[in-house]
Amino acid sequence: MSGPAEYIFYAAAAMTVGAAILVAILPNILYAAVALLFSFAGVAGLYILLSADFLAATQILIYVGGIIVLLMFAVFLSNRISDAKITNPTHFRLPAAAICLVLFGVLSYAAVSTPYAVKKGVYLPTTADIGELLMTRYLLPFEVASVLLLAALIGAALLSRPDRAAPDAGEMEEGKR
Amino acid sequence: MTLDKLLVIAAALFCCGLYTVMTRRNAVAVLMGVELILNATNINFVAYSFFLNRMMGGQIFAVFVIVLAAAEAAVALAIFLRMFSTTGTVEVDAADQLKG
Amino acid sequence: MGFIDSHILSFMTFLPLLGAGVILCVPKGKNETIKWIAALASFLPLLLAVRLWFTYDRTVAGVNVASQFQFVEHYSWIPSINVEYFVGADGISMPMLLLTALLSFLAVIGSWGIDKKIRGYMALFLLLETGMMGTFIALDFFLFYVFWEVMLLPMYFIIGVWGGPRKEYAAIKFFLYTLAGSILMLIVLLALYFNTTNPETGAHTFNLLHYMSQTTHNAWLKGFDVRILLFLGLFIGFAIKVPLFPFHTWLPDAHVEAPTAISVILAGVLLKMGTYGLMRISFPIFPDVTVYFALPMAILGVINIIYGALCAMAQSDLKKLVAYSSVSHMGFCLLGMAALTPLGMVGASMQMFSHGLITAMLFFLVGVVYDRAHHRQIDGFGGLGAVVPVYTAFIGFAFFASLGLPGLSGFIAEQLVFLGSFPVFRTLVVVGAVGIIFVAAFHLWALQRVFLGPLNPKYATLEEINAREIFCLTPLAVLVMIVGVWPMPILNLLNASAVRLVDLVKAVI
Amino acid sequence: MFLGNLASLRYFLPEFAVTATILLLVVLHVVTKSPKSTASGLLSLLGVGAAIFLAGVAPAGAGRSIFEGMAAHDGFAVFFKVLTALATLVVIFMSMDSKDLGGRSQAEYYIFLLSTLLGMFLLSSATDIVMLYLSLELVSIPSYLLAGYLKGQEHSTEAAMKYVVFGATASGVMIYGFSILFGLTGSTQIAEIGRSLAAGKATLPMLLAAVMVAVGFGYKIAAVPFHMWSPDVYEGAPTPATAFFSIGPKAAGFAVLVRFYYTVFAAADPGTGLWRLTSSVDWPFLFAALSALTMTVGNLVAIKQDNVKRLLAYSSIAHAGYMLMGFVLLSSAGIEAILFYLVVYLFMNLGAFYVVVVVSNATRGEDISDFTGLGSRAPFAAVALAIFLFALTGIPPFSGFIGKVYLFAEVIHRGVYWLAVVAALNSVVSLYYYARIVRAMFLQEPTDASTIPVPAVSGAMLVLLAAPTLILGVYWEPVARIAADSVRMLAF
Amino acid sequence: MIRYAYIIPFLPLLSFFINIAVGKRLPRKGDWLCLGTIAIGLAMSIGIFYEVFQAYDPNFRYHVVFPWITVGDRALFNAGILIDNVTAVMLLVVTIVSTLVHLFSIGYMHGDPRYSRYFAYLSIFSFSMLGLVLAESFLFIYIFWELVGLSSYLLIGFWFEKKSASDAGKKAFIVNRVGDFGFLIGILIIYATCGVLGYDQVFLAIGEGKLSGTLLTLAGIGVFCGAIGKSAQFPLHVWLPDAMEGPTPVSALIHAATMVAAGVYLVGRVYPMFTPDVFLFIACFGLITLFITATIALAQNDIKKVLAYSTCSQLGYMIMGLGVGGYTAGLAHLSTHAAFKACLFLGSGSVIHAVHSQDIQEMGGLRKKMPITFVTFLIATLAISGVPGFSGFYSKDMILGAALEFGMKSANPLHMIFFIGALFTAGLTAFYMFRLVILTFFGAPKDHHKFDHAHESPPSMWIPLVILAGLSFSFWYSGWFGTLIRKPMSVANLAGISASAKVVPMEHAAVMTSDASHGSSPAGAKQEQASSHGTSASGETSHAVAPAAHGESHEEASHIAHTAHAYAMYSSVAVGTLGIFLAFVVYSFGWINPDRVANAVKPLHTFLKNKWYFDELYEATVINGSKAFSRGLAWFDMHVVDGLVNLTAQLGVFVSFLVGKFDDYVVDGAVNGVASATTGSGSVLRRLQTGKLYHYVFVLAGGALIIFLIKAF
Repeated sequence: MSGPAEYIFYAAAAMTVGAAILVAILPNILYAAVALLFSFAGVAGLYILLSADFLAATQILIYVGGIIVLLMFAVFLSNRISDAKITNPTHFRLPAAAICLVLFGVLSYAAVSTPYAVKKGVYLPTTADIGELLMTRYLLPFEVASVLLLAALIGAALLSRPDRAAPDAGEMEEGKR
Repeated sequence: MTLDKLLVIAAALFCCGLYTVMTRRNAVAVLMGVELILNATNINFVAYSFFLNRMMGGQIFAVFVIVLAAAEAAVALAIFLRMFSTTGTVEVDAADQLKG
Repeated sequence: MGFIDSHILSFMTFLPLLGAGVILCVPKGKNETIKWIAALASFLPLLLAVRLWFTYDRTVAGVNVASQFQFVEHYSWIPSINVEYFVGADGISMPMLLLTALLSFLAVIGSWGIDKKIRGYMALFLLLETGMMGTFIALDFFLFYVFWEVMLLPMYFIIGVWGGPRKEYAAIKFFLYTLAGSILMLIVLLALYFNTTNPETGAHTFNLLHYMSQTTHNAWLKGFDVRILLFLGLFIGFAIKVPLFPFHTWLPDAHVEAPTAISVILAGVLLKMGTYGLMRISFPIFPDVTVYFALPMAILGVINIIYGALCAMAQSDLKKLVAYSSVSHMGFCLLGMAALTPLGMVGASMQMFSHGLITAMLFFLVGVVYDRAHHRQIDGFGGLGAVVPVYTAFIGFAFFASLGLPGLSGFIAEQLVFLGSFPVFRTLVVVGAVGIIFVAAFHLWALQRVFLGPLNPKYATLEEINAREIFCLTPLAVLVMIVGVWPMPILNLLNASAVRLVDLVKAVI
Repeated sequence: MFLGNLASLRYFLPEFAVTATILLLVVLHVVTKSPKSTASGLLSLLGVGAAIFLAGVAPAGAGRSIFEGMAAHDGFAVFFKVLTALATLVVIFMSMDSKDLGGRSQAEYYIFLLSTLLGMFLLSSATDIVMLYLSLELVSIPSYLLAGYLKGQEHSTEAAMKYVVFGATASGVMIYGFSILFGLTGSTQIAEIGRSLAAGKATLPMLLAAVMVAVGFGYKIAAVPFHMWSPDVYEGAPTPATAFFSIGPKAAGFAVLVRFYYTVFAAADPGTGLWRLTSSVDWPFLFAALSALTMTVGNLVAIKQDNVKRLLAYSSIAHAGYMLMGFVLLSSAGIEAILFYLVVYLFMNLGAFYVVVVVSNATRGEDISDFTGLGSRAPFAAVALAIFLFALTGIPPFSGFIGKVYLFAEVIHRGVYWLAVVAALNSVVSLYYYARIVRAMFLQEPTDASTIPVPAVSGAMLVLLAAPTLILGVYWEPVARIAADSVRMLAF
Repeated sequence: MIRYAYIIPFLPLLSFFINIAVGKRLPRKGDWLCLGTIAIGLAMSIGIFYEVFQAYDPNFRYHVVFPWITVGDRALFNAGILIDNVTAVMLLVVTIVSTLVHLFSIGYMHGDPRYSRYFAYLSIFSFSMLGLVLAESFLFIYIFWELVGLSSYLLIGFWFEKKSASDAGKKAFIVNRVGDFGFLIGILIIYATCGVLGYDQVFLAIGEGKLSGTLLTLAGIGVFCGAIGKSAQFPLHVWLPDAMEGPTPVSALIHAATMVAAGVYLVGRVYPMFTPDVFLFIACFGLITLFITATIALAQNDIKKVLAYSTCSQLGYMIMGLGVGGYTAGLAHLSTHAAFKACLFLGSGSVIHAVHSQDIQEMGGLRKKMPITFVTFLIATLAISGVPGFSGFYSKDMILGAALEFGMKSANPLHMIFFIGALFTAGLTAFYMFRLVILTFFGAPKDHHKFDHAHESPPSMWIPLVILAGLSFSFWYSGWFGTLIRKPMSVANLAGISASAKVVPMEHAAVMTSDASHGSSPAGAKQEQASSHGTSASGETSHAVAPAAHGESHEEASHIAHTAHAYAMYSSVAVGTLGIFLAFVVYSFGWINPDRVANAVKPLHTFLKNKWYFDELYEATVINGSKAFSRGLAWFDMHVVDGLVNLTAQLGVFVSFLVGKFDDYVVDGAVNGVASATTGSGSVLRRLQTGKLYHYVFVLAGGALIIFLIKAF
């Protein structure tokens, strides 16, 4: 493909990676969250370019609509408004960076050096197929996912519920010391 | 737009995610890193399924990854909040009572 | 009786275990009952041992011929890996069995005075006896290994719980040392298993007797360097138990800390396991390597003799002195075995037996004085001979037996070893014979510092040895004397097997 | 060749039993008010019991691929289902005894436990990377919650936090590896992937995938260097949960490890009971190194621990190292050894933890110092613990020894002597720290002589756990046979 | 009677056990039991000797064996008894002295707290000694050798509350062990080469050449080492004087008459196996001993010490006598010495008993107080000084003769030293013995207090004295002795030559005749025929053998021998009388003041007084040396040996981790070393577990990456 789509691709790619890098390095955690949002959006764009319409939609809905919001909430809840410093200086950079760079080198080298049996990608809506697959071939995972979500739900609820066991827990702490 | 370009993008995303996980102090930020990693994986899957003549398995996998990412995020954030309410912080290096 | 006869070895082995079980069921506070049960549970094997003595056919050799073993029991145990319950007795194990039965019983009697947690003590002790018996009767390597290891736990606990001031250190040191050794043995065991085949079934086998015929070995196992490695693996395992020179450092600690009865068992039986293992396993399976290493082993033996004697001379703790004397005496065993002559081999087995008796006496006696004076510092006593003549007589007897006085068993063993090994290693034996001077020296020196000379007023009212202790000592003393004067009964037990063993090893050269 | 969804249901009864119990627990949680009620515990006991029964009776036959190839129903899977279910059963008893969990609402706890169990069921039978990933997460996510279950306690929360981040990262890396595999083969069926990999030549990405997947599995079985989470989590989590982690997920992890690698990166030589590498990626050596590293690090660090839970955590790392030895040999005997070891490990390890629960109930602590003089304070428990510890050390006549023998035997049989020697030295080292506890219990005098009560149930459970530990040390033929059968059907 | 000889040793053994067990409860504490058993023994020995004397056959032997130890399928060691003339004589000597000492002890030890124990010990000694005499193989003589050592240990240390006593016992045993070590080596060599240990079998084997050359010499020297130890020869003579700490009867029995003579007996027993070199060796040691100890005896003031050193000296005579070829001479001196030395010791015992002192400076004039003791003591002294008519003269003279003959026959003039030394020492002997007598019995009492208490001993004590004194006359021995006790032919020289020659009693009428030929004894005529009988018995064959022995003809040999013995006789008589005269001059008439002499040669005197500083020498070198060595080894054991294992552990850690941290642990024990090393590495490792999450993730990522890179490249 060529022409505008190509540019769109580069734009999306740039947005994705650039935003991701910002997430990694921005000191202020709120900005990081926003950057993450852009990165996800970029990914969604890539999905569209890859004719994964359903996925793109899911990406927008769940990530942008759900997870980011969650993260925001978390940021606010986990930082007392009293102390305004939401900035989050990072540390332990150099070794981490080193590892990540090497890793990046390895991964991309592997990516470009490998001769994949590349076919011409065709643009067709995938939603129907996905739905059909989820009901037939991937039924079991689908069901299992439901159980998983149930457990996660209960867990989240349990943890965020103000615990009745706080006092005796505290006393337990005493007992430990 | 070719497969290897996409793979490189995914790799970049993956590494950013990993870097975030390793360098961030704030647990929430660390979680962001994890999300980045998952997205990198998804890009891989989608790209493969597009270029390797519409293998749907990849997209299915991506769907599940997104779902699980959501679940994981929910649980993780709940845990972070719990941590905040007990220790008053979500700094990961504040939580180092367990060691040795 | 028929049933018992057909399973006599199993009975000897597992009756103590049964006794331990019963003891655990005895209600609280019935210490006397416990003691009596223990005594019974260790006395029955002694009776059976006596029966063995009378029914054992001294004309056949055993060693590597399954049909010549006696009181054999042979059942499949774990078919999937061909582990068998295969036990039997021959001339190599017979004396050890008798010794174990006797010493165990006496040790129980000797432990009568213990009050602390008597239940656990007796139970563990009986478990220990099971382990020892089993080790001596096992003809299946796996079985042997299991019994071998079973001995560790009770030993660890008894030393650790009922031991002296540094008991914890001594216990764990003993445990780690021996475990390290036996793990090596385990590797060798498995290597043997996978590289030998049972001639009948063609499957892999743990049967020791099969290992002894080279035909069952595969090509890999026939390689000489491989055999050397495997031999060394086994040898270190056994050397730690003996204990041979570089690996002996656990012994003094363990002995000094262990309660009296356990020192008796430790020195009387456990040390013999090492040499027994060499005779039963290493030598017959790797005759070629044995011949190859004969000289180094003899050197080690001589080092043990001299080194142990000199260390003993330097000790200030009576028990440590006795412990080091064991190191010295076990050197004779190795020297005799390494000579690979019938005389030497017989001498080695003889030394195992007689040292068992003598050292048992010694430790009992040291225990006696420790119970009364609550210390063992040689220089802390003096002139006891005037206060406790009977005790002095006993310990004098034991000391002279230990320094190889003619007419007592130790002399026979030492002379056999010397006579058997001198033709092979002349210079070495001459060096080793210097040992008899040092041995005499440190024994008499200790004897004098403790019992002779002016009386140390602190012990003017020392209590004389009591009836129970005499009861423990007398059988040993009598045996020592009988064997020393007329050794043939014991020698007849050994003869056939020892000669066969030597022939077996010599056959390769 | 693949059974359809409906036809597969009849091979899925244990999973159903567990799922049903979960749902019932939810209901129960809604209806019952008092958190102290043991109803939920009993209910889950019932469910797991049923699951074990169903799994046990279900004829594994030659093994078949069910749910359109998502999962396998074969002896191997059944074995692990029974094993993990057994572990869960014991853990439930433990949880009902443990005072840690007292005063908290029980239902959620059991829900998490059972969902983990379900996850382990699926993990041990999954044959599709999608399924594999899902079930792995199904094992992980409830585990995070179990670890963080003691809400009030910093340790518990910290453990959960570390666990979740570490686990998420690890699984992220793993699925990245999956994606590469998918890219190379275009399939999500591991059998399919294996076949087409065997055809292809792309070594580098394959290696990459192998390593990245290893990260995910290694994290599950806590193999060095992916083990860092486990000591902290084990220490912070409530003791029953720790016990559970130390055997359940580990076992499932081994199941998936074996199934995945032996299917994807190796192919069975029919008849010989051996596998051969299908590519130039020599992962067995890689894992052999990991195994040596794992057991050594685990043992060495364990020496220095004073907290018994943490000590047992490191010891379980070491044991994972031992079991990995069986994994690298590419022989059915090796796998058999792993299975056998898992069985004995189940009993001795859970037993040890059970005593820890009993003691910490009374002493409110899990340090070795809290075990001082246990021999006189609670002789029964002390003796039991001694048995378990020596079994863990691998001393006859306890089952642990036999387990080790099987592993060593196969290692030596395959001629990997260096590994055998490393393992041998390690088990000597391990004696040292296990003996530290024993020493505290028997060789040292108690600081306070008050006797520690052992509830009847705990006592019974201890007996039930100690009995196999002793019996399997003396007669283990049946278990050996079961293990052998379970292996024989693996390759489908 | 001889068929029951094996009973003799077991009688005392029996009484030993009984006395040890129930001695205290027996009437008279069981002394009668021991005395009775040994007395029966004496009776039987007399019977045996009678039978032997009846036979009057130089080659008489009675030899029974039965297998003792069987290894494999062949009997290796026999037990049994061998009785020939020497044995018979020894039996007699031992039992006589032993019986008398028992008798004496009843009075001497009266009222001792451990009375019965004492008699038990005497019995065990008698048992061992008789066993030693009757033994028929190297193994058994070695066994009883050790046993007499034991009983000597017990008896010397009998009053063990005295530190000096227990020390002396220990010293005696250990010094003897040193000798036995050599003995053992000798036996080992013999067994290794011949494969047998019975005397006859061994000689046979040597004759067949199984053992010859240097090895044979070594074996001989080894066996002789045993004799050195037991018979208190230089350099192992140091234990004997200390042994005087024991009760005096014991000194008489063990350390004068019998046990110490066992060495001589041993040499006589195994005579045939010695090579000429060994003979020379033996002779030298004998000479050195007899001279040194005699000189020491000069300067002693303790009555028993003097006697002890004289014993050493006399033993030296015997050994030298055997060494120079005077077989008969040596054994004869053994027998005679047994009698008169026992008499001397018992006499000194009765003196000590009377005076409660051992210092001759405090005695004097006792002859009036205790006449019997005095007379007997004097007789014995005359005997030892070699005055004609007394037994000492007879035997010592043969030795001197043999020495001179040896010197004259041998090419090497230096060999005359044996004769000269011995002769000179004979003079010394006479001198110091009479010094003793004079200071004790003559002159005026020096310590009146002691003198007044002194009194004659009870009959149980003086009867033995009288008997022994009676036995100190030469007529008991002369004649038959020389006939019956004949030098056996040395198979050693023949080793290799045809075994047929060995039936022949070697060489020799020569020595035979010479032994008997000085007609100083009433039974001179008997010897003449005895000698001729001996000659004719071996006349022609001796020609055949002579060259093998030494290259000169029979007549020449006998001539030299004759002259030699004539000279020896005159000179010895002369020297003896000179010595006695000097003694009187110095100590009785006081013409010369001994103290002035002593001062004149002060260094020499102190040197002698301190016994040539032998004890100090050994103390400084051997004993401290070995103690220090053992201490050193103990240290070595504690530090180095453990350290080695430790080091390996260190290496193990080194390859695995950061060894630098663990050097602190290097020092102590192996297991501690390994343990501390491992635990150390553990503590290092656990520092990696920082508790910081990002470190964990870092390790994860890094680990994965490293693994990958390793495999990739």
